[in-house]
Amino acid sequence: MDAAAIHAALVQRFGERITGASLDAGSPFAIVATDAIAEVAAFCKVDPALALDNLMCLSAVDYPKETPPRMEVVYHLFSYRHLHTFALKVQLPRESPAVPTLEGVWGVANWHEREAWDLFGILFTGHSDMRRILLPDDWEGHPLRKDWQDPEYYNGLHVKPTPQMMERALAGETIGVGPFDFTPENKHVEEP
Amino acid sequence: MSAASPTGFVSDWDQDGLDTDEMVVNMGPQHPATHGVLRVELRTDGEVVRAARPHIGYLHRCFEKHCENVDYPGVMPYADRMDYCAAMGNTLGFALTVEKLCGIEVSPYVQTVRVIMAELQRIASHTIAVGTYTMDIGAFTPFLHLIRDREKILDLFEWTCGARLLYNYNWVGGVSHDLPDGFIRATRDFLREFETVTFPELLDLIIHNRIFVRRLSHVGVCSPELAISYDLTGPNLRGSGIARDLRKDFPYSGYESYDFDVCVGTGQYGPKGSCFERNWVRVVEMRESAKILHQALDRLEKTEKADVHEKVPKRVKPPKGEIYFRSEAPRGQLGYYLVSDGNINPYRVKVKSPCFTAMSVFHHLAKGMLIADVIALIGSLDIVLGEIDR
Amino acid sequence: MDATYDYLVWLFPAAAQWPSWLVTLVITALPALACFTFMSLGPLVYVYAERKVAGFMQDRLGPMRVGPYGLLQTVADTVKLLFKEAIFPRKVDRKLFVLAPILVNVGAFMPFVVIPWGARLQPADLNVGVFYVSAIAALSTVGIIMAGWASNNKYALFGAMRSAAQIVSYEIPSLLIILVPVMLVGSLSLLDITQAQAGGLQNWLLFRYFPIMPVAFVCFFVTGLAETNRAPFDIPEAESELVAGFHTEYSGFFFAMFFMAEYTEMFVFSAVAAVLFLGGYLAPHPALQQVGPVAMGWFWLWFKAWSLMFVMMWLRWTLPRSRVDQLMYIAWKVLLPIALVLVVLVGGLVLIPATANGFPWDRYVAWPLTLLLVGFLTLVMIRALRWDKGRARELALPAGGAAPARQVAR
Amino acid sequence: MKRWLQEVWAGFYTVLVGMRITWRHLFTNSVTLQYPSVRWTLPPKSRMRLFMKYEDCIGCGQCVRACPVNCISLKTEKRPADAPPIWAASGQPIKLHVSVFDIDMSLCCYCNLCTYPCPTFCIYMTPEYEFATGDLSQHLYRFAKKDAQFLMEDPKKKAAPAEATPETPVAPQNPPASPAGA
Repeated sequence: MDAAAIHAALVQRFGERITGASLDAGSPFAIVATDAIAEVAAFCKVDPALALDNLMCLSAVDYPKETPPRMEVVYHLFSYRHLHTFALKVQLPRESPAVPTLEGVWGVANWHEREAWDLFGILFTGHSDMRRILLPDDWEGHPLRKDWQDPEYYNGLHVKPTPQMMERALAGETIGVGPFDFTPENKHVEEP
Repeated sequence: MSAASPTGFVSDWDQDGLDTDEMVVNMGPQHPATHGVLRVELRTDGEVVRAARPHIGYLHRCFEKHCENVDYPGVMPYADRMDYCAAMGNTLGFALTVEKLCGIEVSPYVQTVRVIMAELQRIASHTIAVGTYTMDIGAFTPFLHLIRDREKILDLFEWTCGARLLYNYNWVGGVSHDLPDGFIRATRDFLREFETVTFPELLDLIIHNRIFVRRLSHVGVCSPELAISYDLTGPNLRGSGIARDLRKDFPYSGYESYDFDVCVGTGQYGPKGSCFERNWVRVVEMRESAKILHQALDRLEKTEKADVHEKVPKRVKPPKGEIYFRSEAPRGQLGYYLVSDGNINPYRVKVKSPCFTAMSVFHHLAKGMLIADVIALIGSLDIVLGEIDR
Repeated sequence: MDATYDYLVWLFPAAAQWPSWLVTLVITALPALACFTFMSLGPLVYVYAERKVAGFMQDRLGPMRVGPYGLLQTVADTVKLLFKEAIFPRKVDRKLFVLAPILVNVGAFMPFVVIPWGARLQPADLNVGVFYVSAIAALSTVGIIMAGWASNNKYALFGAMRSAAQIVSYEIPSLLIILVPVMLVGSLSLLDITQAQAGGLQNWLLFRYFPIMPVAFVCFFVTGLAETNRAPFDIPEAESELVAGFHTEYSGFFFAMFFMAEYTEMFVFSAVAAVLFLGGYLAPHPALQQVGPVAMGWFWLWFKAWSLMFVMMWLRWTLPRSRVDQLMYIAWKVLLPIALVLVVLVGGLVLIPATANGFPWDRYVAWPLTLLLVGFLTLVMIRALRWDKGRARELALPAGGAAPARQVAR
Repeated sequence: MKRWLQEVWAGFYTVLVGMRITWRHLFTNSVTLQYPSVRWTLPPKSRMRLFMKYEDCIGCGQCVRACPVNCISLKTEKRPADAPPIWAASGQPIKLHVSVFDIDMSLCCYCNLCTYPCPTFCIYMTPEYEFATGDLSQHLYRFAKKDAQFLMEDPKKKAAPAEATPETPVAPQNPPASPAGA
């Protein structure tokens, strides 16, 4: 079954809750309403014609400059029985994005969703273990969002070399870039 | 006393009144058998593991954030460092993704060179996987024999592109260096030595050894449904008996013209999907890669030499759009979801790493195991923490 | 003892007037001291030998850097270990922590009392020799458990529990198999067992009742492996699982003591196996027993013990580690039945008087047994060949075809 | 009973098979190398330490843009108009005076992306890998020299100038990395 047939099956089943689609050759996808995603996913997996029993990849993308500014969660599905692929997209507001979890449908979604929460701040309602997965547990903020600013310090450590450090390096001074903390003033005393 | 389990955050893992005889053991980040920086928190009752919770993220180097600030050729060195045991596999995947988005078609000569390099890297990566696995189970000698043979492959790589582990060899539209003359003969020598001495010795010394078999044959059995639902791919999936290989189903870079068979767990010593089967698939896959290499070398002699930098664009600027492309890396299906908005650095790159999903099934299989089996399970999933944490 | 006394008097004529307690002190203390130093220098050689054997088996050279061909490597290691700071982790039970390695060493060194190095070169000829060795070997288990508990580390605790289960459950088959040579010789003292095997190679216990005794020897060897935590049974200090098992928290001098105890225990076990089955200090041919004035008994015992240790090292670098429950399976379900069968068989054979009134009973009983066993072995060999052919198909190699000569590519 | 016997026999037989192999390996010669006394001969293309010929650098900054980890820092000024014209070995005239050209080898990821865009082939990787130091800042190599001998006449005008291919000196000498440099 190619992408168009799958899309037709979905629209025939869910009607207007499949809000959009783009079936060009690249990577065909259908846009699904946020609250219907759990139902659509279960249908995709259970329906014998589709049999999309494998969630290949769950990725979150941040589009601040698109109109309207939104955040998208893309589910790439694959069927081991029919060997065809299809993608579902969910569009969310950028402030407090929340999507129902698909952990029940595909087990792998558990870790993918934790990563999306960790790096993008997308909350998956109903998730059994919504914790950060990659970053330390006490890290504030979600780094992969486009409007992310690197913090100056993390637990007292320099996150980025300070501008004057770069300046002094270019000016020809040798700076101990070792792990120890950098003392700003220059201890080099001219001989009398 | 190593730190008790971290408290103070949403903890559904019911810690209420840890009854006295259970003990929380931290198989800590620097443990000899966790294949990298992985912390597994085991709740054990004596030797039996009641619940296991893996903690990853110690090796997170924000690959996806780097991709957004560096141009397309610059992403290659970062892609190399994701799965540092199979650098060729990563860069090949990313290069093919970008080429498909830009619509670049590479010459057959370069395609064959890429297949040769990918298959050599598959053998090298599997020697590490099988070697460290036997070392986890306690046999140190097979590991050193396999590492000795991996050195020969690394010499071939170093002779071609100058580096031994992280090559930055696959470029968008071509490869960085052409094969030196005499490379084909040297690879043939290596393959002959590998097939006649290394492979039979490995089978005799350890794979069919009764202690090794009994240690693994009924351990960590993963049913096909669980494997598919947790998106196990590559040798982990084929170990459970599902004969799915991307090089056969969705061939890329000329794989459709080589004949090799997909190695599947045969269940010769116990149920399919056990730790032994996953390891067995990797062992036999090495022989399949050798078969492909022979055919690729014959084909290389026939195709006329094309310039490897011919299709490499001056500045890589793919058109606006998105694409998801999967390639068969030694550890499983490595998927790249690339969103580009038309300028020189990618807008968003999401990597689906096979080891990340392989590790997600860990807590399912680890329930009720002995501690020695937990090590066997981690080894059989063949995880590389660089790829899990990206 | 009188020979040493005459020797002492010859050395110091004044010794004749010494009080009796001083004389016994000098006579017993000096050989014991000599024996102790000789035995404690042994591990230096065995560690070096093990690393060289491991190296050559893995196509590398082993230690080559310190001294010619790395000969001083273990000396350097020992010096380092002696001078390195012995760290005591904070919440460690200090007294037990220090006592554990001592106890393990006691368990390792005390069996030397009964091992006969020569006709009269034996510290003490106890008539309960063999049981004494087994009892003392069990003592080191207490030391290991103490080390595991005292170092207050979860991995050490696991290691200690495992090693307790392992050593205790291998004591039983080992004792049963020790009964076999004891029944044949009729005495427990190691000296009598050795002397009963006098008269050259064919009298060694290993070759009597041919099919039975080699099996007993192999089983005894396997139990010995388990008791000294070696080769496929090195579960207490399984590096890949328990970091370093019971001696995880030990460093410096205490770690050196554990290391020394392990290799000494290995030597003790090989020496006992040599005495029980391979005729202790007896040379393969009586002529070789005496070279000029010097009795070569000690050399032959050392040589046999050392070849057994080589086999242990050889096994260590070939085999993977078995799991705890498989280890117990082998102890209770495999070794114990075999040991019982052996004891019953040899017990029966011993009862039959070898040449009662001129009728060579044992020849008439031993032959059918041998035929039976040889038949079984050929049957299994055919099956093994079929196994070989089956596996050759996997490798697409001619069945039984040997791999061509190895040419190293570099 | 039959299964038990088979199990014991298979265990014993495979142990013997394994021992036969390790016995054979006792006598195969070793493949290792005693490093400090004997060294591998590296292939000429091996990518170890970066080296840059200051005389050929025209200060174009292509390598700075190509480097994914920004380990090259470059500072150039206009050459004063009255300064004598100088050329790089491969024929390009040098218009910018490169005052600072530092490569921080501790940041470099040895990916060789900087050597391709360089128009005068002045930056290339040498097979010299023994430059470990105690202090990380020693890895900051400064290639800008005060007393550089530039090429005074245009190499293209000379009769049949030799084709300037970058010869890779076996032991490249580069300016001392101590702070007193430049």
